[in-house]
Amino acid sequence: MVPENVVSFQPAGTHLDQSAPDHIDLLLDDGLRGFRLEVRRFLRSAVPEDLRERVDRGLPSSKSEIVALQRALNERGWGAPSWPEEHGGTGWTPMQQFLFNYELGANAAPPLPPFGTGMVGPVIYTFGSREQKDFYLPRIRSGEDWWCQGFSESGAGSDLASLSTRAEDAGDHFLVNGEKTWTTHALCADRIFCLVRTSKEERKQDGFTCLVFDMDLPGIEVRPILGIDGSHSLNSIHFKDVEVPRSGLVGDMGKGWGYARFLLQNEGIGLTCTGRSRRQLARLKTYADRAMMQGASGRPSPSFLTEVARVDAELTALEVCEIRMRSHGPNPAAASMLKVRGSEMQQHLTALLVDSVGHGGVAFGPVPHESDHAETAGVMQDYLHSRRLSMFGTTNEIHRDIIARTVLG
Amino acid sequence: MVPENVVSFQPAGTHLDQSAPDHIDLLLDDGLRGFRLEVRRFLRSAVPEDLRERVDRGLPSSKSEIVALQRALNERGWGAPSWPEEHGGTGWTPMQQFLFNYELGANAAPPLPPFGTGMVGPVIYTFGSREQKDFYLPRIRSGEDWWCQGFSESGAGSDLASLSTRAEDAGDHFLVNGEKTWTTHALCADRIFCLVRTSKEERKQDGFTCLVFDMDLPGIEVRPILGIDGSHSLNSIHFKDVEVPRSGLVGDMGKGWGYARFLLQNEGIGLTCTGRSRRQLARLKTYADRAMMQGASGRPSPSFLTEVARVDAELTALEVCEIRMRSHGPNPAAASMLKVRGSEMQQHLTALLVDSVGHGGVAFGPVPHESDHAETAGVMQDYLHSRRLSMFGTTNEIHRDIIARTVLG
Amino acid sequence: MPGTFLDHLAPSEDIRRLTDAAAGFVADRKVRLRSETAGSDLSEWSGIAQLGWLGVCVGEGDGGLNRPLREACALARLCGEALVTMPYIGSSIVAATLLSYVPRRALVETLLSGIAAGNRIVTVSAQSDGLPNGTDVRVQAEERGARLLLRGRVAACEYSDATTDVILGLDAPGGERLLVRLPTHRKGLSAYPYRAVDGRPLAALVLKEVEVEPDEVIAEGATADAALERAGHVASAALCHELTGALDEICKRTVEHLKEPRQFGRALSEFQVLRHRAADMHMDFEMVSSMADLASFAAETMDEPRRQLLKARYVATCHGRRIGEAAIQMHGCRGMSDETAIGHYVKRVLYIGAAFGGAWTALDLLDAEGEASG
Amino acid sequence: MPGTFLDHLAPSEDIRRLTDAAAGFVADRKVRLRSETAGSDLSEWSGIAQLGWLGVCVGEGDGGLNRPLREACALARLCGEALVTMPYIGSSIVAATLLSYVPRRALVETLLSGIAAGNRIVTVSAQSDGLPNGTDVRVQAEERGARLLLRGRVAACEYSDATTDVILGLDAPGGERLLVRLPTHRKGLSAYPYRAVDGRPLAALVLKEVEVEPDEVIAEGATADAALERAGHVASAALCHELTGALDEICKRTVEHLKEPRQFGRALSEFQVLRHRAADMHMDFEMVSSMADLASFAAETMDEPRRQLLKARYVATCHGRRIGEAAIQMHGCRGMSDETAIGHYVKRVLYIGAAFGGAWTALDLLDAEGEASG
Repeated sequence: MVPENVVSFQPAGTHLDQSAPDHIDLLLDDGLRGFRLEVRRFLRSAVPEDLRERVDRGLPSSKSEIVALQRALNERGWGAPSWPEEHGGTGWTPMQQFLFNYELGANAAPPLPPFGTGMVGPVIYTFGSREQKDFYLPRIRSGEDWWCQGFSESGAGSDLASLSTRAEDAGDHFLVNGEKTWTTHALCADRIFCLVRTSKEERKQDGFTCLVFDMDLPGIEVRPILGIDGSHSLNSIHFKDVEVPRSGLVGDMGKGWGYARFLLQNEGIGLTCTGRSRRQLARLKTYADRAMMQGASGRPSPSFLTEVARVDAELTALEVCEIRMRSHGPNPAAASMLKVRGSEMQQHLTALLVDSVGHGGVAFGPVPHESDHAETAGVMQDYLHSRRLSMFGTTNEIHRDIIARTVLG
Repeated sequence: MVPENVVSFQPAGTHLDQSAPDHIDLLLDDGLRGFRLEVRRFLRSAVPEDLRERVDRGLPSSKSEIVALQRALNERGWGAPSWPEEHGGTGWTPMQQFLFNYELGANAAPPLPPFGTGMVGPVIYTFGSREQKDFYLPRIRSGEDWWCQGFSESGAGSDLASLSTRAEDAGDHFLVNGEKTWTTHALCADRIFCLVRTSKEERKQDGFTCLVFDMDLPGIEVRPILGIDGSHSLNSIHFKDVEVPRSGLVGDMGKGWGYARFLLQNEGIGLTCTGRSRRQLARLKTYADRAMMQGASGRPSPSFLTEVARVDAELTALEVCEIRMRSHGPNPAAASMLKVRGSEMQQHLTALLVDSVGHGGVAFGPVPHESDHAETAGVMQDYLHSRRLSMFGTTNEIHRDIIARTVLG
Repeated sequence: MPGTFLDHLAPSEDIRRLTDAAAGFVADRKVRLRSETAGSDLSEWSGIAQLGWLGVCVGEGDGGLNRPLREACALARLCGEALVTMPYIGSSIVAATLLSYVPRRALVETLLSGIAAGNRIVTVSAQSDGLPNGTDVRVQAEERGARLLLRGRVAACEYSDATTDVILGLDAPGGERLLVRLPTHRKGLSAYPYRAVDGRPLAALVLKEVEVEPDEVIAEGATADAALERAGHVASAALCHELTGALDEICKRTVEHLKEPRQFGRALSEFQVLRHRAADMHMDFEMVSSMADLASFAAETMDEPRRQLLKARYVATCHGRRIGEAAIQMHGCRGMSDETAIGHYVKRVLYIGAAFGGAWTALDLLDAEGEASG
Repeated sequence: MPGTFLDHLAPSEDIRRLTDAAAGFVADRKVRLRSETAGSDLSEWSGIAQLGWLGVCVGEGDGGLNRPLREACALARLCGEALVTMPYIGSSIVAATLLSYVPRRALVETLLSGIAAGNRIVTVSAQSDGLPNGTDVRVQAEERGARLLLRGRVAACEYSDATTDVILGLDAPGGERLLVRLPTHRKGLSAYPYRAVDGRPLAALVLKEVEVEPDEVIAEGATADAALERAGHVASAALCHELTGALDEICKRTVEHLKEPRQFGRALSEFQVLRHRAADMHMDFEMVSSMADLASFAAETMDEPRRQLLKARYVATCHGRRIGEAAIQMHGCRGMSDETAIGHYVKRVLYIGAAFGGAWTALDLLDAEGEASG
């Protein structure tokens, strides 16, 4: 007989199914514990088991799965919890916001794209016209519209001031020409929030305007970029004489720079992802205990278990830090700190997940079930995918600059 | 009876007494192995056992002990091995130089001050007058003269161009006024190599001159600075109308900046200190095995032993890297790399030594023998003392700038 | 009603009153940081006494204030900021807590009211991984009539000329744990003083046939274990806060140093590498500070706070040292001099880390607990 | 006479000839990096054959060049620089070494000369911590007459359509180790192909009642162990060099990227933080490169190279990943795109680290060895 010490794949984070209080519960009162349980119960029914498992393994979720979750959340009144109540927000306390985000990650909900609810929505309800608010905001909350964000251009890196995609004012419409790149979700987005140059000014930052428009306008071509993780979430967008209706103008002409900065300030919020990290840590322990790693004795690696204990302590510090900082209200340095440490924690966990499967880390893409490595396939994609976390939107280098500015001037 | 599981202090590095080949020997041929053994035998007899033990424990050595070693080395023809043979050097190959330095550290020789042989000597034999060479060089080799290096000034940091100690040309002598600070060994030095301003020039770096003179000239006052490690090796020097004989002028007036830079270039050489680090690692293992650390089970800490294995591998990489780089001849980027990684390794080892004694790390200064911590006292001073390694002379930040310049331009 | 962690974070009126009243004392201490005079500086002790801190963990019946742990920890934090070297935390927080958890009797009441009144300074020494220097006790007891006879030694405990009483944890002849009180002048008990890295006075204790009166055995067996465990939890939380106070000063002083105009005609704060290092230092500080809050919350409210306290000790010890090293490096040569304050603060951080037994110990204990609970 | 380590470092005339001759091939490969076509790209194999590399570890009697290990490692390094995805190292270095350490017989000679001539590609798979993917073999043997019957599976081995033979390490019914050769078309042997992270072709093998002829058992017992150990040492050394070659390209390409003028009107290389990170990257590279040299020297000259090889694997795996992460970060969004070469090089580094079993495995083995030898 072939030795069959392979156990079937155990969905990680199973312990979170139970309602035994964990270390987060110990920080709460009965009211918040009840709220947390309510969110968790909702998510356990809204996210199918097989989707949770794929999310755990770092495999991509489909647009329709994500839209289904967003719709369900919206029906529950949780489509955009952090928005002002007049625009469909929840009026939750910072602690409730934290718990909601935490449970999304801790229950392996598919990652909700930040572009609509987190980034474009706030710009529209803060600077947009009555018509824009009435039309776009409900569609963002319901998941009906997917957004992408047309900021980056090839060669401009994080330096938005050197963008060159331009829009000519042609009266009832703008004529847009140029290229955007590294645009996440452009291929499946319904709308775009686009930063364009409308005039040349002395100061490089002046002369920008924000436009919102549909991605199916004539003259828009999206070309997917293959990522190092094998995914196609990145794209370049090419605009050739695209006629954008004047109704797509956000706020005032020439003030786009300010709106774009406002948008990016909201980027860090929610990116700590401590709930997801906690679940990844649980998965890590499961893998390590399965002795996929070749310890000197065939037992789980002692050095690795020490590292797991270390990361557990660091993650607890991050969780508590997040609770403390969010309870103090919005603060750019705090948002940057949580973004930096949260992204580094997630990246480190994906690296440890690769390590935890030992030789299984060699695999990439689909692995036939005849290989033991089939069960743990995905860890390397997830690791490579997570590299983006310190880079996209605002890089961790710039976040450190921001923190230094608040500390040192 | 009181349980007496205290064992008497075992001098660490005992394994190095044996001539069983270690991993370094495996890299050598018979000739080099013989050379290494010759150096080791010499050092074992030239450095008394009790001094070795004090050096191991990070306690200071006295000037007379260091001078005795320097004298013995000089009598053996090894007073300044790296100098040109015409000035009393050895003509050794880079590998021999490496082994000599390695054995100094690996046999716990007291640290030979770098100021005479490593720094001032090369400036004098390269730029000095016949009289200066004839007078100073033999006294450096023999240890008869101790030197200090008057570069740093309060507020100038690593920016030598902003120094303000000045010398007026008064014909047969210079009149020196000003202050130097952070000067190592100034209190016990016989001579000083001093960078002074002799004129104001357009470029900040111009107008500097190097002078050598005796530390007992009237008008020189040395004030010791208490270090965080409890030592008194740092000092400030105050010059008030000090008359320095014209014969103390090194090279040309106004060219001091170039000589000072030449001197500092030689600073990195020998600072890798891999031999000392290897010996510290052995000591670390001894301490850890003695279970001074409170593991979960009373056995030596598993996480700490993993760290020891990790550092062992890293130190091996540094040793091999040093051999490779030195065999390729002088190279500023390589010297900076060895300085940076060598100093960080030494600092990390002193930190681990503190850890290895567990609660014993709380002690500072003399500890009565009634305390178990008496045996391991000194680790914290050593740790604090080692902070200087990344700072003095040229900081590790500037060394990284240098490396980046060779890599990136 | 302890409330949530967020309630714990919000400073109460009482904490504010206590810390506000101490502002002058703390500011004064910061100015005249002198580690040399530490320990014998009884004026410092009377300063603390005047602030009303001494009875913070003593019940009202014994003349104390009976404040919740979070308030005691706020004072511990001030001890870190002001580099108090007298054994305030050891006596007024740790020993007082321990004494509140043993059966009340005349001696215990005397000690508690003495602590609150400022005429007793009590040091606790026992094998316990939560207590500072908790592996250093090797004392054995034998029965001699109604009395116990102790022999052995203690490698390190907080101890100065002003210390009046020692509470020792040791194993009874039958193997169970005892807590005994010894006055420091007891025959056969000798103290051999030395200094901790942060200048605080320590001593090795040698016990040669030291007699213990029956009423000096203040707890036995499970009661002794529980009191020691509780004292250990409180000590861990208080030291995390003390360490946070010291780190806060380190961060502030490093920022000031970086902002001063200096080499190459620029302030150090213009160098991006140092700016990022300052950013990392502040992030590390936030982590430690968060874990200190968690530690006091856990010790105050949780039934089984041990795991949270171990995590807090690990983060405080590990990040604390990293912050200290970065601060010295960024201070340059000045950081190497005992004449600037930064080194004194770093030494306080190092003392607490070593008193905890170091970061590796905490990791090992966490790992072992993780296995047990997983 | 192997000479000293320094002699080992100095490139011989022979190495120079081999690497110079490969310059065009390597340059061409760098231009047309395409992981998609990897493995089935037999033109690459013939390119390697034309360079005369195939027989580097095969004796002259079998049509090979019989070069010392350091020269084979120089070619392994070029495989890293050029991202060769065909199993050159696995077949021409590792399998050829293994076959040179088993008793000579007709089959072994056929395989060796076939490797040298370019008409055999041999893959080795065995439970051995020195061999890549060395925990993935679970095959059992039973005797059926004069033949052996194999059942079981291999989770991962380097395997493409062009692979002709598999050498399996397995336990005989009596418990001792066997090395058996199977042609890939053998009845009952099925290969299930997939890709490694660096694009190289792998397969899971499933063995259902696979018959092994008596002469296909090429080594038994201690002989098999010794040959596997030797192959493992050589594999470790060669992979360290391959990894070094990939890292060399990563460092060079990152420097080029940083120097391009770009955001905020400045080249990225003007930012001090990135300058220092580039400096650290280069220091890490020097450490890996040093350990690769140590690895080949140890495997070539030392009686017991295992400890040195474990250290080399640890340093290569750990620093290699650190360099790769820094390179992707400094490349920004471009680093996330598979259309630039940097990601391909990083994936090669990641593949080798995982094939080694990861850095923690090496640490555990070192720690265990350290205890044993201490």
